[in-house]
Amino acid sequence: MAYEVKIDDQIYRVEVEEDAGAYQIKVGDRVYWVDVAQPQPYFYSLIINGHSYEVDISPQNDQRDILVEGKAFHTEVYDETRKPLLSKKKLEFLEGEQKIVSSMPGKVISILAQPGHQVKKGTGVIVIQAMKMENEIKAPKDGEIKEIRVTEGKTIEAGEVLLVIA
Amino acid sequence: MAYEVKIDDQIYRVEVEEDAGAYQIKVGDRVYWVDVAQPQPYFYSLIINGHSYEVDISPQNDQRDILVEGKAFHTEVYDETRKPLLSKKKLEFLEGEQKIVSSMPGKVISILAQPGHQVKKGTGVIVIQAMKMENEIKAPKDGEIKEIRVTEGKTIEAGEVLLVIA
Amino acid sequence: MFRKVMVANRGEIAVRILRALKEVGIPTLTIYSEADRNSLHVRMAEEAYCIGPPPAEESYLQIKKIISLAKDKGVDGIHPGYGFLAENPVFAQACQEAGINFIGPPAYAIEAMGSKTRSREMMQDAGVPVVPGTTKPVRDEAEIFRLASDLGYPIVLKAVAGGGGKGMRVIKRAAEIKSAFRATQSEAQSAFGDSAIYVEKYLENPRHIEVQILGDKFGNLIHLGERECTIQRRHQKVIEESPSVLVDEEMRRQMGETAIRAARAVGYFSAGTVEFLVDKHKNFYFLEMNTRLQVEHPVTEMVTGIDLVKEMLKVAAGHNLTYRQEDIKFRGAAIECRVYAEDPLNNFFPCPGKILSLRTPGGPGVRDDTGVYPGFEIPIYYDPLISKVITWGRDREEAIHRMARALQEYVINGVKTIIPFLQGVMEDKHFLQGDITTEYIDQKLHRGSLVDAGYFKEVAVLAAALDAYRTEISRGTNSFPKINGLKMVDNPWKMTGRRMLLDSRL
Amino acid sequence: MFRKVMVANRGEIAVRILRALKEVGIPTLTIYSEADRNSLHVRMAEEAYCIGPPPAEESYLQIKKIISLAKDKGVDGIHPGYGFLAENPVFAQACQEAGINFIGPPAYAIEAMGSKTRSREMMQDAGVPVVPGTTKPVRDEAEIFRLASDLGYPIVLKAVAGGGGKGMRVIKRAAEIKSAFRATQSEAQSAFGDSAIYVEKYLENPRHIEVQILGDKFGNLIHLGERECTIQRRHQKVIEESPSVLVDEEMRRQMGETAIRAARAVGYFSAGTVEFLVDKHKNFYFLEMNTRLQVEHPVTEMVTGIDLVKEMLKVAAGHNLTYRQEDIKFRGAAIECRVYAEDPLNNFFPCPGKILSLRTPGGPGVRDDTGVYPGFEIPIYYDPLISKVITWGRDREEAIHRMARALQEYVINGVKTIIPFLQGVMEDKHFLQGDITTEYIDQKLHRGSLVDAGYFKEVAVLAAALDAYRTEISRGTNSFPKINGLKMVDNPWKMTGRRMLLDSRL
Repeated sequence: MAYEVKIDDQIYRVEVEEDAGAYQIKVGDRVYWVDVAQPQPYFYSLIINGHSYEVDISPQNDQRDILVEGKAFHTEVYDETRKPLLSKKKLEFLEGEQKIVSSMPGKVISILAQPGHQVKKGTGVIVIQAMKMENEIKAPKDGEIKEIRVTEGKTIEAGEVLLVIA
Repeated sequence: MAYEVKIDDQIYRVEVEEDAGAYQIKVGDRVYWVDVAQPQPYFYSLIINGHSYEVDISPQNDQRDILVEGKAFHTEVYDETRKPLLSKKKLEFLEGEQKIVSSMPGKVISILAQPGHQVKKGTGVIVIQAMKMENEIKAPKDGEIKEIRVTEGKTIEAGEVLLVIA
Repeated sequence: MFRKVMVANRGEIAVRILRALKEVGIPTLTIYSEADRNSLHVRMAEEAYCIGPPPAEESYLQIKKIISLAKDKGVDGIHPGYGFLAENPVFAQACQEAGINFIGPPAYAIEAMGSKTRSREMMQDAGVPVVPGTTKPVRDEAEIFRLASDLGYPIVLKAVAGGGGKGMRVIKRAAEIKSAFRATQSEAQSAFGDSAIYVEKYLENPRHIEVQILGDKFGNLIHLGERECTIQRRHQKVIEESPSVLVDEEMRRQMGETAIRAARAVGYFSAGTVEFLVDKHKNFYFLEMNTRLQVEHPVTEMVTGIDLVKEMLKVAAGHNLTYRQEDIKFRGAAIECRVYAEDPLNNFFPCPGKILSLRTPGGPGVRDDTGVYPGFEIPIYYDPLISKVITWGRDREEAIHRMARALQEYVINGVKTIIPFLQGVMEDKHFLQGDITTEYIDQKLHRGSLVDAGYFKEVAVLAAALDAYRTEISRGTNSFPKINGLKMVDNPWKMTGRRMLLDSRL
Repeated sequence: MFRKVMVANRGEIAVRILRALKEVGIPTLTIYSEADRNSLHVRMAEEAYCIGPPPAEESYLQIKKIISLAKDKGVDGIHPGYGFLAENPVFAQACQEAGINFIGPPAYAIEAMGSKTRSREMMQDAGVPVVPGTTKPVRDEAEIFRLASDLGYPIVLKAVAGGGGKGMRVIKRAAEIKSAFRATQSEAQSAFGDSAIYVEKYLENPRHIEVQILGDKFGNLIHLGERECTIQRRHQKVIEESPSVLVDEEMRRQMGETAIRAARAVGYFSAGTVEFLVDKHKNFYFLEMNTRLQVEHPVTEMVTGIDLVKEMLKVAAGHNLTYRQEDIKFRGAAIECRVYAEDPLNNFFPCPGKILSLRTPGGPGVRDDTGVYPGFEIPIYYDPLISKVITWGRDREEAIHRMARALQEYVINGVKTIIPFLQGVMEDKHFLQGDITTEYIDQKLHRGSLVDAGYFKEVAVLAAALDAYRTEISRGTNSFPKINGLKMVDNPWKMTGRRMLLDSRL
């Protein structure tokens, strides 16, 4: 089966094939024979050409947070047979307009930018109070604030869209 | 629902009722209100009248090995509605004739008693080699050896009956 | 010593105190909010009672409810941990009035040190050097402006009732005064219920070094050496060590004696910490006193061999200190890493959630002080500090290498944590050389190192697809495909592949 | 130091050695049998290669395969751990011939000490006291009978190639000689491939005390104090401590010097242990030398602060010892409990199986040296030792209380372990008083205490039924019943019950 895996804004085509108890996995044109053990849910022990890796996976729909020997990676995985290819266009769209979503419940303390403002990557845009701390939501890239969807003092849920930047 | 729980050769009748998120559990005529949390499989946190207990359960069919605050208990649980009551007679039978079963694979090194022998509780009857150690299987009670079902040098499986004592 | 002790806290510190109580054989009782039914401290205590709804104000800060429960259940001692009621003199007083032993310092010492302005005044009187600035709260922006002109920029605004890095703002230019004043006041009000603010000269790139002290009710006071707490993030400590690379034996003696003088000035007993800022000329200034057990107390325990919680229990029960100053011997070096449930790749944003799996580090010289377990759902209501790892080594180098090893073993899957960030610090040459300031995290650490993991990225890509594949298969068959089973294969290149794999297995 | 080191072992000791290698930054490689694909050491090593089928003879003992793999993969050092090839002089020699550093003592020292009779002879020559008995193997029962008449009963038969408590039988009466001789010979043959047997006077109720030594290739030898290993079961150690309650400073010095003399007599370097039997008059006799890292080495590490595995690496690489005798300072007391997968309620019968869940102990003074993890299936082919817990305290009392606390936290669910038994020992007054002999487990420990757990039994009964109930419910609905959900109830007595429950929550 073939998948597209997005990591750090790069996309890899990955083919997985099971073979007599082992896995043949192609990443682009590189072929790996992978000895797989999964003694616990969310955990794999992989041996690839004699090299042993501990891999922990936290899945959420198509998203997978992955720890390889404790190093953190964020991936998105799409099944080629089920989903259309992630076209270059779609990627550009993702890069073009971005919705900033709250990752956890909290309260909006203050809003530091308004629609129409040009902001630099890293500029603080909204301050959220969560887990007893004030946290600044920063612009993920240079761009223009298209929309601010929350107001100061508002209680927000995880997953709620805070603003749109383009 | 009502259960019979066997522990240390005693049998308790236990009623479990769920009530608005809490449990009422009767052991004999003692009533407990139990606040139950089960954050992981095989593990319960119970709060009974303010007292907090960590309980780990290893189930195997009707058998349950239980750790309460790390102390080990072996129980058997029967559902009253599904199984006939554990009659007093059945218990006596269990106490009367007992099959000694190997708990793990190994090899019979030597047999120390023969059918017809009278043995005391704790007398060594069969020596098994398992996990690099020689282990003496001892008589669980005073009684007569009825049958020896293995021979010296034989490789045995877990669960295999070794001998019958009565 | 005590009939029964209540631990009036949650998380890792509640667990740590429960452990000490178990070791000395004192029955334990704890409290929990409705959000904490599944918390580890509830499981570990012998008795546990729900004290109210999730917000701390309605549960962990409910003085009357807590005291009434304690009396009701035969509790004769309460350990407050850190945070919550630990530095609340009203609570300490209420315990005393209820005939319950507060396992901490006297209420008047808490109160005196709780006001940053008052404590600065008292320390000046006791001959303890303090950072230049006001000893009275400021009234308005204009006053701050005048003070800044005298002291010179940068200055720092601090909540009078503050502590622990909360309620403070650095001001580098006059233009920042207005918004900083407002923000600090509002944070002070919401965090401490008191909006009063004072001003200090902001020492640039100072070291943040603190001294652990211990005293009994008979006026015996000793110090247990220093802790280096310079590495901070948002003015909160992240990594602490003992000893400090900066402090030699003579400086340790001087700082220790100064700390004891500070403690004696407020009639202190129990465990406490005197925090100093140290400038580049190794001058040290009193910053504040923490009148409680510190988060970072384990590093001191590891180099001295002294169990601070047990000493607190003894002192509270009216015993003499077990140790005299000359009994305190330092061995090796210890380092602590705080593990926060925060995303280091996303500006350290807090990440509560459910822990899917957890592997804690072990082996020689590693101490695991955790407040969580696999299956635990980190509540959103409290501090994102979920555990601490402490390592000991014969010297700083061994302690750091051991920490790097321990962090590699430490896996918390399901929530994001700062473990990858901490790993980066342990490998950073500035940190290894001891070349650190409070700005270290922002200035020095090469953030890229968090994701620059070479071949591991390829493994992550491969594993993501593998997991997707196996998840699909298992959805179809409701069980994982057998991976050790033998299956005939007829495709010759597959056979070759399998043979290659077997070859690599020897 | 090394380019790449192979750990030629499995289980907790492989994990412990991998940890040391990671801390000093040496790339790691390990081997595994087909039964060990899922073992922890395979996960932790950077490289791992399957070396053969499950039986040790076909995998972990395959000298040629191991050496060939090592050469193939660029390995320049092999640490053998304990057991398997650790005390095999042929392997040590084979490493040397292949140009690979054997991280352990020289082959000739292993060989000399491997023969119990030859080592007894050498020790006598070196002026080291030995237990009365033969220095040559016995030929037949008649010879044993004559020897027993000279020495007086009881005597003990021991395998010449033996060690670690295997291959030995105590004989109390002449009538036992015949069967004991046969049994010991056959065990010696199957365990060591050598049926030769010798005879010693059996000291009744002796203490079993050993001295850790450390030497480099330049003839420097030091000792790191003693370990008390008296508590045994089937002649195998279960609980070890350092220091021994019996040994004072003068006796430590004498035993240490004797141990060094013993080591010097065989040109020893690396870590090694000289075992002594101590009679009631505190006379000590050489028993054997273990020419390897011991299972119980962590207690020495905890009281001295020295990492023995790292010292072994340094010495093997040709470095000088880091320490001189005067650098060795002892602090506090440490105790180790070995956790075996055995059923203490059923005559310590081994219990392999799958670990359903695992909670390892943490907090101050606790070291967890494990070889397993949740989800791991303990193979039936190897030793049932699955982990070790080591605690440190400022004195023996604190170390023991800490161990009791740690064992209470330590839960291995799914396989039976001796943890409940170890808990019983920690609470036993004889043990607390240090009143122990090698017969302690059989003679002194009140077995009943293992199950006499009062109210816990009622909780077990209640929990068994609760779990049966919830299992049934979840089978019906495919999910656990919501226990925190709110539901209207109309039955008045139920309301009362619920109110009672809420009351008890405050």
